[in-house]
Amino acid sequence: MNTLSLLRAQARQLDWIGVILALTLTIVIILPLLVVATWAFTEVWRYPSVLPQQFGLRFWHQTLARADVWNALMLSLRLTTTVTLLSALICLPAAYAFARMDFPGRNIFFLSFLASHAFPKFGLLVTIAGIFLQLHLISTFWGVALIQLVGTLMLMIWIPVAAFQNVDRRMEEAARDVGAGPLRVFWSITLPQAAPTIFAAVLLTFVSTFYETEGAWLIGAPQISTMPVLMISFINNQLVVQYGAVLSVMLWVPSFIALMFARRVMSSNAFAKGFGA
Amino acid sequence: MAQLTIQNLHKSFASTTAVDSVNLHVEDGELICLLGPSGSGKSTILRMIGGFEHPTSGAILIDGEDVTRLPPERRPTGMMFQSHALWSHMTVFGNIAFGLKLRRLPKAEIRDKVESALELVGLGGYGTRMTSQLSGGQQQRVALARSLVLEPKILLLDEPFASLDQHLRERLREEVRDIQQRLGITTLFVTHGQDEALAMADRIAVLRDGRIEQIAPADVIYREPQTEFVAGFIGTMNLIKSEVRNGRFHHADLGLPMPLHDGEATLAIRPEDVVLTATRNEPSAVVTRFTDFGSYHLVDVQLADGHRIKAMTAPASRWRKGDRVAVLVSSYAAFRNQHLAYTSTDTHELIKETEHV
Amino acid sequence: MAQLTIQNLHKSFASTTAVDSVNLHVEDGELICLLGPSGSGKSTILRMIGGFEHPTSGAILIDGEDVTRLPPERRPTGMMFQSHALWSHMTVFGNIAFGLKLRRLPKAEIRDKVESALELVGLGGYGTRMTSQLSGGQQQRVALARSLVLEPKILLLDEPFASLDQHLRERLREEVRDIQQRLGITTLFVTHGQDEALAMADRIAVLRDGRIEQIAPADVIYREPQTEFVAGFIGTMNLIKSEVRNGRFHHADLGLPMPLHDGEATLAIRPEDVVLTATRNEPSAVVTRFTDFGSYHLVDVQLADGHRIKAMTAPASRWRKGDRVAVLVSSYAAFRNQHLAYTSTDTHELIKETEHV
Amino acid sequence: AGGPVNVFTGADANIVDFWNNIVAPAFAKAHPGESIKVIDAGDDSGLRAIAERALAALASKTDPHADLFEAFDPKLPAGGIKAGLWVDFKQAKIPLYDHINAMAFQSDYSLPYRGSQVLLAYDSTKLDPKKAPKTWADLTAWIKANPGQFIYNRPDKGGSGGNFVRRAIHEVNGRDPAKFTIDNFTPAYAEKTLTPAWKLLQDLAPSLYDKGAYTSGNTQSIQLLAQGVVTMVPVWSDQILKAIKEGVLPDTTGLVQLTDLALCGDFNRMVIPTNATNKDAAMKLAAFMLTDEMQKAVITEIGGFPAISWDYLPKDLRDKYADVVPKSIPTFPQGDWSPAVNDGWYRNVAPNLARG
Amino acid sequence: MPTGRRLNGLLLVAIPVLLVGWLIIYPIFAAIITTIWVEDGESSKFSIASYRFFFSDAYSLGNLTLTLWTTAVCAVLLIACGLPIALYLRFSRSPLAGYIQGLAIFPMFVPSVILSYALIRTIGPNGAVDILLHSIGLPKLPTPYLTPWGPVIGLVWDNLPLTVLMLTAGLGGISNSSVEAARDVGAGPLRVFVHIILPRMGNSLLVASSFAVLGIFSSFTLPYVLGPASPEMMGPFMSRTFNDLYDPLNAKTQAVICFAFCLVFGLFYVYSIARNQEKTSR
Ligand SMILES: Nc1ncnc2c1ncn2[C@@H]1O[C@H](COP(=O)(O)OP(=O)(O)OP(=O)(O)O)[C@@H](O)[C@H]1O
Ligand SMILES: Nc1ncnc2c1ncn2[C@@H]1O[C@H](COP(=O)(O)OP(=O)(O)OP(=O)(O)O)[C@@H](O)[C@H]1O
Ligand SMILES: [Mg+2]
Ligand SMILES: [Mg+2]
Repeated sequence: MNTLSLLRAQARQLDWIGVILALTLTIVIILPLLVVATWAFTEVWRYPSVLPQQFGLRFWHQTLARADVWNALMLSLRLTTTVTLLSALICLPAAYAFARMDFPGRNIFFLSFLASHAFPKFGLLVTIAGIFLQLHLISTFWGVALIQLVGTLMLMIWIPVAAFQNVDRRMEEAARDVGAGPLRVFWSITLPQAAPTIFAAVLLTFVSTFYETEGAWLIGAPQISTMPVLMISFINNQLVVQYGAVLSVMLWVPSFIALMFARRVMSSNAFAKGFGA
Repeated sequence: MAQLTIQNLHKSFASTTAVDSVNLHVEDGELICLLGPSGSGKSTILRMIGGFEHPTSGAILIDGEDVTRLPPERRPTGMMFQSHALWSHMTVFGNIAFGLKLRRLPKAEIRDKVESALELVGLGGYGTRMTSQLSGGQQQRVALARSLVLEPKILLLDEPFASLDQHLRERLREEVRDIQQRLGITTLFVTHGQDEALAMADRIAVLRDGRIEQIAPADVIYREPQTEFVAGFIGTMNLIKSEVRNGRFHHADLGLPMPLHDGEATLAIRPEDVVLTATRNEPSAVVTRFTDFGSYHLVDVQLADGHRIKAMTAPASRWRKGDRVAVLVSSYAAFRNQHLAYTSTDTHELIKETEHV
Repeated sequence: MAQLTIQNLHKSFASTTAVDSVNLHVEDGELICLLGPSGSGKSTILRMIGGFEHPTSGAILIDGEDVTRLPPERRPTGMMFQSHALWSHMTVFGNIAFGLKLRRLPKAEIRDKVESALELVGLGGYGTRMTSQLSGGQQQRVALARSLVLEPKILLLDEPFASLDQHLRERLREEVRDIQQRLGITTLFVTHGQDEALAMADRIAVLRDGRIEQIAPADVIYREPQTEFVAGFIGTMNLIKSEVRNGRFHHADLGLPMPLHDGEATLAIRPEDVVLTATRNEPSAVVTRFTDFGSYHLVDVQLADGHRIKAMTAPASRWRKGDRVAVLVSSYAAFRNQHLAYTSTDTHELIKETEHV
Repeated sequence: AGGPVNVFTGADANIVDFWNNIVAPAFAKAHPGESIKVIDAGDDSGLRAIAERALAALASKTDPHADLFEAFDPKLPAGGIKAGLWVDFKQAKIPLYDHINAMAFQSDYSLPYRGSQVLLAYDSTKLDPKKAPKTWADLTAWIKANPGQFIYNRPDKGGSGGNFVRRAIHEVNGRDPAKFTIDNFTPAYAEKTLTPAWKLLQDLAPSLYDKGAYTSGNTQSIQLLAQGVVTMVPVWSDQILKAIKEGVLPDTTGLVQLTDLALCGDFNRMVIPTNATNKDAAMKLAAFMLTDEMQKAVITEIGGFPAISWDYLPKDLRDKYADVVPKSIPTFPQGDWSPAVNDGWYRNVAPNLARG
Repeated sequence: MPTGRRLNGLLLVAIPVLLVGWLIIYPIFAAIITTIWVEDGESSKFSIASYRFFFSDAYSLGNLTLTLWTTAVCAVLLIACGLPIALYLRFSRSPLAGYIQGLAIFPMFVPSVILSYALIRTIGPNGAVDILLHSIGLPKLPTPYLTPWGPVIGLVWDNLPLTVLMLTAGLGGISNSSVEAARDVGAGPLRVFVHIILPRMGNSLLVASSFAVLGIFSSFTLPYVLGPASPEMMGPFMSRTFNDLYDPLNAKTQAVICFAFCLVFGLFYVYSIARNQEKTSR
């Protein structure tokens, strides 16, 4: 009886905040999503009806029937995975260097990544296009990959730097001591220790690359057409929101699975990390 | 299996000099204990040998080769850190196995080695735990196992047993000593347990403010401390400041013979060299405290001049606070200018002192 | 200034039971030492009292009031953590002053208190350092100062002196003891130093696998251990398993009288109760190891039947490996089913044993 | 021929479908060996990026990967014309070039091929079709009488609001579209002609939805109408018809055109980069769009307005669609006028919020 | 050795640095130069007229002010919403945490175009909120659609995942024991937060707000669709100047000015990282 009441007390205490947060978020986040989801299955929905006047799958048929949707989806996934991996490969060591090493120009270089997010693309288009044309990268997979890669640099460097700085140096020293070279220490100790943050960075990179359209369009058109580029053309100035809604909802399912997976990795790690040290 | 030579090592941090011209030569398979007060630079010396701090000046040689500028992973040293520095994202097994994996040992061999290391430190079956699920002492033992399992040429242990109970500590120090001797691992060992130092070390280096005060085998350090600091630091020592007059220490209760020319001097007597006998004389020394340590008793005695000294007595003895005692000394030494100036001949005959000169 | 009562406390982690139905009552101003092997649940008990772990079941009462569900900041407890848990973004001063600032003391008073706390732990002038610039022992002292400066009603110290040298440790334990007694702070104290426990504690609680084996004043624990575990754990104890036959312990060298009915029994003898004398008889006990601990010597003796026991001898004695000795016992006890079954009368007369029955 | 002609369009799905389903097969049939690939750029800024790219390609003499823009303003990117980026159709001797409706031209570098008009769409459950305003005066009176029931979108995006604004400009300048031509722009003239229009629109603002809010595009306007938030909005004819057909708007949606002077319409004009890899094919395609076959398709398939003057169109067609498609629609020149009108509106009309 | 290490550092950062330098920094400089070396007929000459125009034009300044206001409000709201969520996620062991984290991160998967439509349908006039209110007989709420609060709501919604992710990750570096020690000396949750958690989150807060600020400053879709026609945020303003007014000079000038503001903000993070590094590298 004692145990039970304790458990209940604990549950009550924890939930107060949790329940409030969960409710607020449910309303704030779910409501717009729900509206989108409903639209995806709606043919007619007019004010002031709470429910659509007419449900239907017409827009699903129309969307899914298009061959380019599936091609674009596969292409996008391939592209995004490539870019994310490449970005991790070149950025994480660089982030480590920024966090832990001293070299000439460090701060300036570090700041320079800001430029990729802070300057509007339109000012750069001509120059970038010029560079890519010369290299015959226009309208090729690797051209798009390259431009998107540049777009991920800031995320993949700025965020991990904070993570690396939080890693306890003594753990790295201990690994050096048992014979691990700097690279191995990075891979086996520093990276896993910084994992929750890095994971967040990778997730953000993946998603933002997936939904990136400007670079993909500028460099990719006409041969390389990614999912969001296709989507934009479905959605922009389109009378019917349903196409966009359908495409969104289509992407939510994999996103949601990825998210649940992410949550596992992140929380368990953060949990373990928070304990000792 | 390696000789370690430290030449003129010096390390300054922004605000402090942590290590100050340390010279040390450690022979193949020798075990040296670094003893010294908190903050005297012990960890810093180990960290420099391991390669984690860069000396401000000086050199470190292993088997005659200068390693001062080598990175840690290229030095044949294995270190156990004072802060344990366990990898919190790995299991206990993973922590111990990491170094072995780097050496590309076959899986089965790694498992065997890790398991026997865990058995050694009394953590058999804890392999799958995360390090955060261990108690403080268990973490320390994992750190110890991690440094031992690689059988490095030079082992650096920074307070390896600080959070262990006496029995475990005794068992482990014997185990470590065994391994160290069997494999001939040259070892530097930081400890605050003097027992540990006395029991394990081939030689003890006593540090003070970043300098080595004396380096010698345990019994020499205990019985022939070269400086007042060493005398006072190792074991318990009654130190009484006064002066020598006419070949005698000038003191009301302890006017012992001291063949030095006149001048200030410090008398040093071990508690076990103090013998108490009951007396009724007045004024006399008085027992002010009696502590039972099981295997012996420690008696605090206030001399007639107000000085307090400690005496060690057999478990059978029973003193009570306020008892009047006569103080006899069986052996003593004298220091002048911090350095040893005189030692009484090591006789077992009691040198009887009158309570009044 | 507060009584602490622990009722039926129990704590399980996923994989282990760390604390198992512990009952304890600590009086106003009492100092209790928790002693026990690594992993026996000492830290977990302190953490539950401090409010950092929720007991799986059981209650914690302070001055009769149930605090089991109170958050740490509303308990009148002050804890020093085994891991120090210093705040790395604050200076030494900031760490110690933080609790005082929360209490909105005037600035000048805070400074005075912090400074005297720093003086107390021998770190005067270290106030402006960052905690990462301290040695291990210095960090520990800051943690100690931080918990003392608030003068909590109940003080919980988790191995406060583990990384300190013996002298500092002795000085600090006296200081802590003084403060504790002057202010009447009820204190729970985890240590692995038995000396510490024996010297400081009003009572000692010996823990084993999350249970209290015995709780009693120091000398009782040492001289009248109620269980074989306590006997073996506190101090050094020679334990020899055999059986009682006709009122005698059945053993080649140590066939001591034992008025118990027949059956298995364990003989327990303290090293200081073993007296060695030289002999030429054969077969006899042989000295296998001789260790000089300065104030006493420890002699390992192998009995004729292969058993090894330890004997403590005076510093004047000199045994060598291989010496043949006769073994005499001045006092002993016997355990049966882990519990005390018999104690020899506490005489100082030696019970002489023939080497052969 | 090389590859397919890469046609970039930023238009709506109905136009994309038109190109894919009607134009492409017809073109392939008329010109065996040629083909079309339609690439949907989503919106104007998408086209804009490709045009920039083409300009860069021109500079570096590389392949722009673009052959024809379905509708684009050759003034973009800045300096494009000077650099010789766009094909000069006037020089190109396109067959039927001289049959094009004179009002449709804005530049020598673009080729009009279809037009559409702007109408007023309203909720006939709230406004009796018989009372629907037929003149500008009626309209403004109605707006003021029904505050919050009218909204038009910002003139720079989507155009239906922009043409409403241009109708206001016509209104204050004697309802004479001829007063504005592509060449007669001067800042002073603009100042003189536009300022009264700003006054007029400012005057309307407090009676608009939310006391002077403006939607960001045609679609948003239609959505507000669909949600019953407002009663009337200006819309593109083809778009509104499609919306009604798709059920976005109920059948009760009414349409009305002003009779004193219609709301402005506009033409879509193709451009071709001079450095296009398939320039020859693209030119063929451009010419093909002016053929009877295609002009007829513009009318029948997308409810558009032909670029070729009615006079040159087959008579049967003319007769058949006489009721649906007006004989002419007023237009407003682009060129330098566009920035002047758009920015002027942003600076003068938009900020005057009466909202508290 | 030090030179070797410095070279190593340079080597490690070389690829990304060269990439931005080549594909971002160089084009930016090219763009900046066109704003101060203005073409004037055949020749070009140095002129800062476009900057002078921007800073003397009330309309432009109004847009800049609105952008700064929106950015500030959004950043504050984001931290205010993100921190409690992150704190809850870090310290709670309740099963609700998974649900909450999932929700908080989900907006990441909703592109802003879709979001702006969804928001019009939700909080817009006669949107879902109005529908729900209407159906239970309550009056409609004034809608933020086409007011400055429209973009604020949209931007906060859109940037919440990033903020929560960054803050949660930052909180992961704070050990339980340091929190416990603070509670032990009597600090309640609020004090623990202010004195123990906040000072250690400097970097995470900065990086989270840096990204939020950058994203918001240059955002286009949400302010364009949800915001008022005037004043406009810099995103729509620049794009309008560029696309509709055929005025690349002024558009690029606006871009450079935005860039300068972002740069100032980024400097805080860079400074904090540099300082941190000095502290840990002894
Ligand atoms: N978070 C945890 N998860 C699982 N098991 C734990 C956890 N913390 C402690 N334990 C286990 O509980 C037992 C008691 O731990 P506790 O820390 O109380 O030991 P202790 O007596 O303080 O030991 P030490 O002297 O080594 O510090 C140990 O076996 C330990 O492994
Ligand atoms: N990173 C640092 N910055 C500044 N001073 C330091 C640093 N590390 C150590 N020190 C100082 O150097 C001196 C020696 O430190 P060291 O860690 O070697 O001591 P130690 O002998 O190991 O002490 P302990 O027994 O307490 O662990 C101390 O006074 C310490 O405060
Ligand atoms: Mg140390
Ligand atoms: Mg513990």
